[in-house]
Amino acid sequence: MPEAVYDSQKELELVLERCNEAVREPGIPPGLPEGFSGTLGHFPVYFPEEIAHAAGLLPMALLGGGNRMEMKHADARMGSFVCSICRSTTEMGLNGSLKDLSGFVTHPICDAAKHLAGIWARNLPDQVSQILYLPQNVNTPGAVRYIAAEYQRLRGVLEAKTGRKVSDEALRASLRTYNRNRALLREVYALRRDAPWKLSCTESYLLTRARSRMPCEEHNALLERALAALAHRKAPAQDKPRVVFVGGFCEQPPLEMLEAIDESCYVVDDDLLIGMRWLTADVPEGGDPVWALAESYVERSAASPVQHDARKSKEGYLMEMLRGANADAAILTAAKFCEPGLDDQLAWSKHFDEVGVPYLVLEFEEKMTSFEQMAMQVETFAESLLFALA
Amino acid sequence: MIYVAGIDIGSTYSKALLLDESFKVAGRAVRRTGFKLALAAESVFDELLKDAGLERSQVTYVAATGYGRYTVAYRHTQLTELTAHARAAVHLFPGTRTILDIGGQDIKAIRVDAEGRVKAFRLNDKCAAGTGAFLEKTARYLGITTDQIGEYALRSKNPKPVSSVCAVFAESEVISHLAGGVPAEDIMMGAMVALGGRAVQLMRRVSLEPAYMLTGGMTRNAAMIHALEQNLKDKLQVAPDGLGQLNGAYGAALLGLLRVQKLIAEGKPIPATASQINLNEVTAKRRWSAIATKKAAPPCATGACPTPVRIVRKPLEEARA
Amino acid sequence: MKYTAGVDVGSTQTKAVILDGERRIVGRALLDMETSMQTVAQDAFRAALENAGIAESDVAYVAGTGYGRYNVTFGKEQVTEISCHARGAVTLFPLTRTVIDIGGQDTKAIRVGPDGKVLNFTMNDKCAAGTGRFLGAASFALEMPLSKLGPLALQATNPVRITTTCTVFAESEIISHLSKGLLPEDVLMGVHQAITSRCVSLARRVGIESEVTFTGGVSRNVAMVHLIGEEIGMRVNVSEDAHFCGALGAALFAHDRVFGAQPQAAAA
Amino acid sequence: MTTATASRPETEKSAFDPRVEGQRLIKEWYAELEQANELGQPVANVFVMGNAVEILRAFDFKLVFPEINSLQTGVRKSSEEYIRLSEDYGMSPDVCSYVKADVGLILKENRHPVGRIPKASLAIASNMCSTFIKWAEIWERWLKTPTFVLDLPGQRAAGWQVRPGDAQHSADSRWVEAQFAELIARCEKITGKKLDLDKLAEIEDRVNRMVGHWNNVMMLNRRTPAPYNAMLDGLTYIGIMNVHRGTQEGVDFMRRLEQHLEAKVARGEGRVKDERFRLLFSGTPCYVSMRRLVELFENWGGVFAYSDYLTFAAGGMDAAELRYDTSRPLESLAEVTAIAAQRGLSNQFFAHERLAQQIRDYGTDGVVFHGIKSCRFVSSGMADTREFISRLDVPTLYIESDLIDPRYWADAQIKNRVDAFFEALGQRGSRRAS
Ligand SMILES: Nc1ncnc2c1ncn2[C@@H]1O[C@H](COP(=O)(O)OP(=O)(O)O)[C@@H](O)[C@H]1O
Ligand SMILES: Nc1ncnc2c1ncn2[C@@H]1O[C@H](COP(=O)(O)OP(=O)(O)O)[C@@H](O)[C@H]1O
Ligand code: SF4
Ligand code: SF4
Ligand code: SF4
Repeated sequence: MPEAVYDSQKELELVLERCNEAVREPGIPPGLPEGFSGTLGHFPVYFPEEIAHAAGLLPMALLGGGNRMEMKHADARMGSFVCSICRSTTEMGLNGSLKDLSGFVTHPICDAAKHLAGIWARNLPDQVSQILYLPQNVNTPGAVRYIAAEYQRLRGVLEAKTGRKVSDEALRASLRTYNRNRALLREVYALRRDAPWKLSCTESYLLTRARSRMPCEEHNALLERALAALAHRKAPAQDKPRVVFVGGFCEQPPLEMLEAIDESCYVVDDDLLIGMRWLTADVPEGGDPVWALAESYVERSAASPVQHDARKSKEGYLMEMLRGANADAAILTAAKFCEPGLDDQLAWSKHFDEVGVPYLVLEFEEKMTSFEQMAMQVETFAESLLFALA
Repeated sequence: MIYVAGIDIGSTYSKALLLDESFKVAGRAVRRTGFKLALAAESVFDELLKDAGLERSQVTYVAATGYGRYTVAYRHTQLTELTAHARAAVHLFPGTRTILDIGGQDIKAIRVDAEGRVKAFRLNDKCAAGTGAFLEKTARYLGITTDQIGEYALRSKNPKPVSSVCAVFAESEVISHLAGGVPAEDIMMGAMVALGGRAVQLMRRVSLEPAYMLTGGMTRNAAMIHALEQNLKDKLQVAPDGLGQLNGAYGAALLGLLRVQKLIAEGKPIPATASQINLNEVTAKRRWSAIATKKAAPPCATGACPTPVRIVRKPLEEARA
Repeated sequence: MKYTAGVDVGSTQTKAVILDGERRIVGRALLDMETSMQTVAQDAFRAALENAGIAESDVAYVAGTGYGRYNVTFGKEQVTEISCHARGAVTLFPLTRTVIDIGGQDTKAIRVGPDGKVLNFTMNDKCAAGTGRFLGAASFALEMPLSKLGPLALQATNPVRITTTCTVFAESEIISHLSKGLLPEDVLMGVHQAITSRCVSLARRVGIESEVTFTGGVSRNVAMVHLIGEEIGMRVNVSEDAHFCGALGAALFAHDRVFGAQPQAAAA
Repeated sequence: MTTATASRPETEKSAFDPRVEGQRLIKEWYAELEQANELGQPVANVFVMGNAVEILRAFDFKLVFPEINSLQTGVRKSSEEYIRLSEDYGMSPDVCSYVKADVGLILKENRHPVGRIPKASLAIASNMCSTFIKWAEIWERWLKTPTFVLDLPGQRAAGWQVRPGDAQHSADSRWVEAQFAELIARCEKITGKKLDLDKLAEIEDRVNRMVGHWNNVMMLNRRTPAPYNAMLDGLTYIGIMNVHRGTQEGVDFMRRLEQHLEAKVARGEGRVKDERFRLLFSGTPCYVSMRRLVELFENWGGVFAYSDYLTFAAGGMDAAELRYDTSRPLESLAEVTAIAAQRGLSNQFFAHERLAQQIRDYGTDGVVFHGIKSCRFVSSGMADTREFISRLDVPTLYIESDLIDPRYWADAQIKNRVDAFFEALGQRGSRRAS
């Protein structure tokens, strides 16, 4: 039997199509994958998916309703000054598209998100609705112990929900699966840094986001296929500035916005879906798995405007991102009404003024539908970086 | 002789300007954009050629800018109005560091460096409360035309602040001021002071480095310049010869001319126009955002809205009790 | 002296209603807004008197309502339009539980109890998006009278999605759609849908209960009546006096003053 | 109904005016602050919710409450100037206006309408409001103020309220205690003093007494007519509860306040002449237009008998069971802090139940929700809570403005809503009247 010719371009398209299909519908994916007895929704930024995974609950990152969803109920339940992701998540709770979740977990990244859990509990009393108190003070000794206890509690809650014990063995297996995922995602980002013309920010975003709608095992397989195909991708390098994108840590910028940026710039690093890449190195697979997860949270984790950590100043980690990715400039975004995002956006821009890094400030909303003005701004920014005018 | 045109298709006005190889302005044209952008682009070019007394074939290079830059079929290149405004501003007044551009639908504040490169910029958000439309609406209510706004407001002795954040509500504020006997010019000036405040705030966001320059259609409004200068407590440069509104077109032409000189110096040919290389066709590139998935209408969980039933359309008579 | 009157000084139009001793409407007047609210209130009142064929001295009590209610200087009392629209709607349709009032500059949703008392209400704030003014912009852009907008919109087959929510920019968005060759009815339907979704989302804030009565100037627009009904999934009551509903409510309150409170009247 | 006792001497009444006395105390406190830097006293920035004031007082820190500074710019009608300064600097219009007023203050080199605000050598930010942390980060980055983030876990889930002494409470207390240990070490380093446990116990004892009086003061407003306006007068009281928590002046004030109000109740004297409606105010007031707001309600005979603001603005330090065990000052401090964080509106799991209880306790005819544009801590669950309260057939009013940003106060619109609300209440008739 003659072997089918391997068409890398086609293969990549297939993978991306699968990802796009998985993420375009904000509700629960149809049909539970084998081995899972329910779906556990979690709100950004970080959630220890391994625990849900080991408990046989499909972890599903709730990343907002996008710009195609019609808001019918949420506007009545939220003041007019709350960010879009909180509104659209409430909307999905009220319109029934998340009614089959087994549970909904937030963590105290900001007041709006914190209150979301209570709103959820009031309106959907059948679901496990919880706040996982990941600490804002990870610097005091004892933080690991405290987080480990919170994780244990979560483990107990999920066990009670599914009626199934979560063994250490099962947890370790989940750690292994997710460690593989972390490694693959690191490869994706390395490629973005080394050869951004091969993989656009939009594509990389879709690849990453797909994990929010499928078991980690399936996602690993997709990433492997994508990386293999990307190695063969032929794309010429264009004359575009190298930029870093920040501000997409919680509310998701619309795909159209990322595409508009890809048009004019190479995005060589970003904080999009940072929660899905929160742990920056492998979680030790030996020893107590819960402790290992908790310790990784404190010792080997990314940074975002919603986590206070005395070791990671907001300017500091952004400068590191820039250096690490060898970027010329940065696009500093924030979601409208996002207090943490807006505060840090200002801090970043002031720092860049001081050190002389060019930057572009953009404000977005997941529900925005018109991108002309934004595209114009990005174009101008790229022009200002490229035109070394006489 | 080399001629380079800059075409600025704005949301309200289309502007065109022609430069010859010695950087002298050889022609200009301004017209309302209307809603057929491509048509406006054609007409404004024709008017420009007429003004300069030239044929199309004599124009070597065209740089398009503005909101409708991609609709200019005969362009050789396009750039955004921010880049264009910045370049022209520094060309006209080398000391300029902060530019304020007030157009029909948005305000832009731009910080530039000594080479005329954009260093930072801010746009107002898409609310009419801070744009030229705000003034036009107020004026429309007071029964004066856009052209008269400036001289009219200059008569004001005691501007009456308009505090509404919404252009529509501002209108009813205007009504109640009028009802309260406030002279129309004071209201008009009050609206300008309000707009000026928002504009200067935007400039502060790019850090308000002097010297300042105003560009765009608002340069034709002397009262507005006055209001802005009062707020800034400093002078606001305006391009001479009524070129203020044409500043974007000027910048585009300037950048185009520099480009042509470079191409000639390097012995390279002038590239084809957009319509020649068919750039206006949507490129075959895949846009993941455009790929829609089927939209399932989820059932309502609150019970507050029963599954929508399509009601039979009833004429008003029947709908009555 | 058996007549009472209500004058509703709105942001765009002023309405006046005269009631006789049996609480029947005997006179109506509708005037466009002028620069002086006091004169327009006077004029509307006079026009309604004329319409009823009675003299000013026949009117025992005048109540003012609406955005400019304090300009009804000849009135003895001012009541907010929220209470008035609720009162008027319940009088027109006694089973009313939810009132949606869309006027020129504001949109309100009011929930009333079985006894006609106001239980809850919301209204738009600080932004005129989703009000009658949005339709005004459409009428300006299409150069078409307000009364024609609704019927035309109902002929749409392929409604356009209007993305601007700003009332001021609506005009240019409408124009740009038309310039792309889209059909006026499709664009108009998009405009109506945009308003509907904003209004209904406002109404959901108070909770929508059957029956729903639609009042205010925009209720004269058949497409809006249709769309709101469709969006909330129930039939919407509309009276031919819906535009006068606020003035009617005020007149009813005035009537209470003169002839004693009805069961649903204010205790105040 | 209580019969008025006319036996009280007139002097007693004029001797204590809570407003005058409260203002005096606040003024003195600001005056002390003004000198703190010159005198070389240690100064700490703290927030009203979750602040470990007892520890700081034991180290003789002078306390700056940036929230109160911002609030005061509002009360003194100069907030707009400060807010504008910070917006000119680049702050977004969409963030908390307290933060913006404070950034304005930094830009004005600490010149505040009430005097100069000293530079702090330590800042404590709890996670009770997430904005506290972002706010403290500004000082950290800009003024190089060392910051201590105190992480106080709140309620985890609906239907499961952590109670004193249960396993979760002990676990949380241990975590809080670990953080206190680090905080104490930091304070010792800054001040060069060791923590004096006896002094801490004394301070705690005074807090206990204040809380006791405070509870009684709140109880007194359950009487009809209500002796004070929970929002307008309550603001003064809560100010003292915060600024003077654990001082002798604080204890005295609260004691005298209780007596004063008791006397008022005994005389049958209410805050308004003719109390027609008793209301509950949910949220924080708009300080720039506070009097106007109260006037809009009191003109209709509406008095605020209670405000949930009185609970959360003191960090949840209200309920009778929250008392320090002064024989174990440190452990007890951690325990009370942990449980107070759970009560102080730290999340929405029980907000609606609590409100429903308060409606019953205070016999209110309706609830006024004040959504605050800049404060998502107070406002983001409010509309949903309102939905639930409405289902209990309690009339509600929802208005939106801001804490101190006058640009969001739309007088005509708010008046319209308030009038309509009372018209509706009038139609229903007051609970008491019927
Ligand atoms: N003669 C005039 N007098 C006063 N204002 C004018 C005049 N002409 C134009 N304007 C103002 O300029 C605005 C249009 O400016 P312009 O920069 O041409 O806009 P755009 O580039 O967005 O089309 C109008 O909204 C109007 O407010
Ligand atoms: N004949 C009509 N057909 C359709 N719509 C109308 C008609 N007349 C008025 N309207 C709409 O009603 C609005 C005015 O409503 P009204 O209730 O009088 O408002 P207000 O009380 O704020 O003045 C106008 O903005 C317009 O959109
Ligand atoms: S987008 Fe910002 S404000 Fe909204 S939930 Fe996320 S962190 Fe909170
Ligand atoms: S506030 Fe007024 S001007 Fe601004 S978006 Fe709304 S309608 Fe438009
Ligand atoms: S968000 Fe609210 S609670 Fe938090 S600091 Fe601001 S005003 Fe205070």
